[in-house]
Amino acid sequence: MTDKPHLDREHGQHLYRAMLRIRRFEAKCAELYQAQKIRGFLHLYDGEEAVAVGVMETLEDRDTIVATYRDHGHALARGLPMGALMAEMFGKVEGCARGRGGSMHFFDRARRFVGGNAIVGGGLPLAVGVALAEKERATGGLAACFFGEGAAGEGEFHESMNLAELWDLPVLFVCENNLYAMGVPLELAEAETDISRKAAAYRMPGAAVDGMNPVAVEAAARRAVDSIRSGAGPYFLECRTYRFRPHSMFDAQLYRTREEIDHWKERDPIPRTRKWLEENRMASAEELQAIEAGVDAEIEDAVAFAEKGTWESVEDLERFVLMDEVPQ
Amino acid sequence: MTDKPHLDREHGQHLYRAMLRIRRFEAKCAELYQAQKIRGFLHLYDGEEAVAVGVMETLEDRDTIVATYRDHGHALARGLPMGALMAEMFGKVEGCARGRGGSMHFFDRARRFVGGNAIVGGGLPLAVGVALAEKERATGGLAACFFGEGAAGEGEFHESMNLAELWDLPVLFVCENNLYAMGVPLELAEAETDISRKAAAYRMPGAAVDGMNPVAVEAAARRAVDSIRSGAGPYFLECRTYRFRPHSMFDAQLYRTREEIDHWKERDPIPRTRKWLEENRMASAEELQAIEAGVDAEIEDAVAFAEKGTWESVEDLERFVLMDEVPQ
Amino acid sequence: MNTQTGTPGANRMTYREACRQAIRDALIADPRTFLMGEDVGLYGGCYAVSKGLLQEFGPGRIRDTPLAEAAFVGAGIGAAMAGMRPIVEIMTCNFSLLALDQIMNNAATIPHMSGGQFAVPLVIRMATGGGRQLAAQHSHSLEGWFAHIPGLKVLAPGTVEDARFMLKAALADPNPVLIFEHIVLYNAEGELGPAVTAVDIEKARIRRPGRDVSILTYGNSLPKSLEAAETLAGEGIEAEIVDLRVLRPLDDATIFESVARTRRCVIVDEGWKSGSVSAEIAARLSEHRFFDLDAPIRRVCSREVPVPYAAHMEEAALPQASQVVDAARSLVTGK
Amino acid sequence: MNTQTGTPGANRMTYREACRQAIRDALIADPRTFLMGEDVGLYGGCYAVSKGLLQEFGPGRIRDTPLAEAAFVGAGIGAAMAGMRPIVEIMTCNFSLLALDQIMNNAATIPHMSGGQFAVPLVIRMATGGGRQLAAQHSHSLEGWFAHIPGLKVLAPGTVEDARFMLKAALADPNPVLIFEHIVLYNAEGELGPAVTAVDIEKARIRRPGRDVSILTYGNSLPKSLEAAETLAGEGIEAEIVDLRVLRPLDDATIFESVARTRRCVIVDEGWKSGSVSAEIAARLSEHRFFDLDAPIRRVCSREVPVPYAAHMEEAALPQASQVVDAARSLVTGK
Ligand SMILES: Cc1ncc(C[n+]2csc(CCOP(=O)(O)OP(=O)(O)O)c2C)c(N)n1
Ligand SMILES: Cc1ncc(C[n+]2csc(CCOP(=O)(O)OP(=O)(O)O)c2C)c(N)n1
Ligand SMILES: [Mg+2]
Ligand SMILES: [Mg+2]
Repeated sequence: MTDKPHLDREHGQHLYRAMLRIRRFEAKCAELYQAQKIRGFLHLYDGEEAVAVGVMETLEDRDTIVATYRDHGHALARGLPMGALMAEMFGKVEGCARGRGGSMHFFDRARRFVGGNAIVGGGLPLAVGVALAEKERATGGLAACFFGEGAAGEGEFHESMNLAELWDLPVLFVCENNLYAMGVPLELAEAETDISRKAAAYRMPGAAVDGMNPVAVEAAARRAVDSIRSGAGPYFLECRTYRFRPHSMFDAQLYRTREEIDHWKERDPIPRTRKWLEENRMASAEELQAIEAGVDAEIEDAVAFAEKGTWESVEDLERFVLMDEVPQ
Repeated sequence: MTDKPHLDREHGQHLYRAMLRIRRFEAKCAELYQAQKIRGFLHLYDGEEAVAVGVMETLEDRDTIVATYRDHGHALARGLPMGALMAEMFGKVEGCARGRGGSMHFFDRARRFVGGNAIVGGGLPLAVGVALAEKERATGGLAACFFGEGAAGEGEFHESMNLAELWDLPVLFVCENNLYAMGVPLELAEAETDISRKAAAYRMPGAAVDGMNPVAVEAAARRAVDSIRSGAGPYFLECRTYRFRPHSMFDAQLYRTREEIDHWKERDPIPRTRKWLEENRMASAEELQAIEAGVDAEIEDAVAFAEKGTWESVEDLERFVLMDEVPQ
Repeated sequence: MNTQTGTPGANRMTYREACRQAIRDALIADPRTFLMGEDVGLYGGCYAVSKGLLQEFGPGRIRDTPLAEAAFVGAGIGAAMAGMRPIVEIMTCNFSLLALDQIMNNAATIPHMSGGQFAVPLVIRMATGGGRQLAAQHSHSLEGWFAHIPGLKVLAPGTVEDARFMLKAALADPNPVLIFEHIVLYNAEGELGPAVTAVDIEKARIRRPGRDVSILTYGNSLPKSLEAAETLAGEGIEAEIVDLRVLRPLDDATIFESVARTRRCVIVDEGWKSGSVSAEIAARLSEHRFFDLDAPIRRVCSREVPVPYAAHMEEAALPQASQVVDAARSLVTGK
Repeated sequence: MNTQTGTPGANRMTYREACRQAIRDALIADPRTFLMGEDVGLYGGCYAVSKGLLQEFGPGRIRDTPLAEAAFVGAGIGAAMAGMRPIVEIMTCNFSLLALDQIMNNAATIPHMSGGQFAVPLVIRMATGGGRQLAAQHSHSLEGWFAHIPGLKVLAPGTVEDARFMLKAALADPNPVLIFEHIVLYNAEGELGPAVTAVDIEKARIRRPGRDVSILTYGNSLPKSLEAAETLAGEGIEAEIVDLRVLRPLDDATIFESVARTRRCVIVDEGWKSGSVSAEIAARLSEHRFFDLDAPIRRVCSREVPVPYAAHMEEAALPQASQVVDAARSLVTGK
């Protein structure tokens, strides 16, 4: 964490807070899953927070985000209101998708968050299309597409990478390489395990970065975004990370060892960032406490908001199957 | 054509004859298409004969071939009887697929020819599966899969390449790079136009070879097949070639110039091989004449066979939709 | 080819030209519209539909894509979500299977799943059907199958007029609309009346009125059914030909009204019979108009086989006018 | 879990265990058989069906694949053509869209198109259905849709017994057979009688005889329909429950025979109504058994929406026992 020392207090604290929000929000989600307030599939982002937080720092309002089923971190980092996310998982109409999507499908038109997508690789072509639209309309916006290393196996990955580079589209491909696709370790899934090298096969510029370090991620993403905005076409950013929790709530984790998890936990970005803030006197004990208290309060509010939420009327079931108009 | 001078008479003549058979057979097909004896889509292999002929020389009976809709060359080089191919295109029950497949779908169980496949990229997964079966049963056989450079855009290409290399399967991927996918030139289709480099993205060994030279193709294919049979897994062979005729019978060729075609025709493997045989005194004028006469006679016989053929009974229309047993 | 569109006057053209003029109109009318697909540009379209358009509109509006159906269809969806009005051409419906994930899981799903935040105003055109001896992998009729998917609209122009004007209506629709153009119809010619400048993509159309039996059909089965109606008329049987043309959502009102009048119904559909559009229509009639029917429903569909190459076998696999005649006659005469 | 299979004795097990034991039997019985799919090995199967099998049979027989549905399904087809008897697992049918080209254009087509030279003796298993709040992209019921495709057989085990024995029959079949296992049924328990060692995958099964109305159904709608039959029995209405279980080819004989006796018919199907299996059955009845029916056919299907996440909305989207009761009652009582 010492490779980028020129970070100001405010920004350092901001990164810490952003990651902590995700971590604690998800701890609450897990609890609420046990309490059966949240149902369906729940994929937590524990351990990977530095990726979403670092990348999102470099994006602007005009940019569009395409995420996966593991989308809590991206949504929070993008600024979707926590209450709307929690309400979504409660299945309430106040949720960010009226309770129709649940954990895997957060959407927010205002924040250009075009979805948690639950088909592995399914979001990549969408990102290419969004980028095509941005380029054609010369908005200067880009599409940032998050996906796991497992998605690199899919044909849709290949086709999208080629199309984006071929047409020089403003897409930031962010591969969250957490080494496993459900229970399949990378080396059982890919003949070439160096994911970032795959970008080279499409002549796409790319880089790999320590995904456990928000500052490093941010710096790498900044380079990527600068390259894209300069008109150089897409960029492939591999973030090497790890998920601390099971794939979803149904996973006995037979495919990896406790030791491996513990080993990666030593690199947990949240305590490390905290320690670094402390050691470099970039945050006082009071400030850190205030951050934590703020996060906890926000979560409490989000839960209360979700609890207070209402159910969508069953009469609206068919609403939006066909749209009456294109929302502006 | 001078890089492989240690070729004996017999083999040199054989290669020439094999290519000539394809060329003249197809010239006849084009004629019969105009005469409406052959219908549907007809994709000719004109100019690319050295590829099928060179590769097929290196394959054995235990190997399996997966081809595309442009499959005449592969079928003839593999030894499918010419009459059965012509009858197939006439739609006769004596055809190699009972007249059900036509030009795009030659099949021959005895010769392990598992089809002209008309979905671009669609044959690659099949080849991977055949190779898996051969490997599991330790037959020593391999699967040779032919496809155009256009197929490299498809997700099925990507997935198949990865799977074959990941599982070390005996697949010979033969990419017939004729620079166009219908009317789309390679540089409008691929961000990386050096197709053979794509193999590297899967850590697959590969090579590119002059696909207008049967001897060079054979030599390269021999190296590939040796590597595969040694247990080193799949191999990717790019054959750089060109089709002299339109993509199919409906193609105004708006996408390329007469000059380009003429330029490539200077490298036509058939006259060049003939010249080389003559210059090196590897074939006498009489021998060459005999080859031509033999080819012409075979074609005449094939047409007669097809003409004489009978129509499948309409009552058999539903036969083989579901099979009663697995053919042995 | 008449490239004077804008105000369409009375003129004769092929279905192919109608498709092209429709695209051209759309490109002129809306800068957000572009055409994207395999060989739509340099080659001029596999079935020559887009010939000349690259020259007129340039490569930004007429985009040749790599062979990558999933990606370019998905890109069309993304572009539509982000404000464009793309026309994506899948060369033929046989290749649409490679894009089905994008079509079902994204295009058809995101508007509803996002709670109405995102629309997908996208048109996907594809060629469909058999009859040109292209064999099993190039002769599918999948329009009825796509009509199973909520969130899509599915159109099947069976006339030059519909080929000419459906696209405009489809592009004006905020939903993903699939248009299936029949390969055999591209060469068909038709006259466009001066008055027609639009078609209603909510409604089926009665192409020939009749009192004895309703023949419900679409696409290339429409001309076959019209031919059958001629033959039947010669025998004194007046068949009403209903061109469904919108396969999702089906226009129940027009269908039910016709059948209520004729009390007999033949459905002609080039899809494989089981689970085809013909099945859905028969089911709806048997649910909602059971007492209107005087006789069993008859279906003339493709035989349930991969379509063979040989001409006589292909003919036997696809629905033919003579079968329509037989089915209608036997319903009306009881034998 | 009882791993003593071979001679199955009377025992109680879950549908999940039944699926596992069926796979285990198959692996023991035939060295040409292997299981291939995403997470079938180390993870033990997304729905824990294959737990323990990797340890028992090793990675050659239990193959974890990359995320590459088209390639590994296609590889299964190729391996089957070359003499193996693969079981391919597509984790859920929602992802099968990515493999549809391989399934329709190759598996279903090659035997016919090759003139019978090649068979594709392949089994593809996939989880299907909604009811676990997995939302729109993970709740499709596509079995009826696949049943449109000639060249495939489509099975839908609705009982533990069928889950236990259908696989064996499917593997013995020379054709590509798709087995759809319902996600909600995996935890269902059932007793296996000692006498049962096989099931007939050609025939539907009457699960409860009755004289007043035929309820035709399959999969997870079977227990719902049985529940409905209980309620109806309390009202004096005897519903006959026909478990279709083979969706292609449909067992017309059993269906027609039941309807001929009861003269009334409700079809319960978790697929989206339009173009579902329910449509095909209704169509066949209206074609072939029109005069056997005393009342309109009723269909209880999924609503035509992408399935929403919220419990109450999902419940409203999927067919429920109470709707079956209402439909059957109104048919029988006329109100
Ligand atoms: C096309 C498709 N196949 C399979 C699945 C089931 N599935 C959900 S997540 C997952 C693993 C994905 O791994 P990765 O892309 O590395 O993302 P991670 O979960 O590690 O973030 C699988 C196999 C799916 N959702 N979509
Ligand atoms: C999946 C798919 N998409 C589109 C087509 C239509 N099509 C047939 S051949 C062809 C071009 C293929 O080019 P290439 O792979 O280079 O082979 P070549 O014809 O040059 O031998 C196209 C686009 C197809 N058959 N399959
Ligand atoms: Mg991962
Ligand atoms: Mg080519």
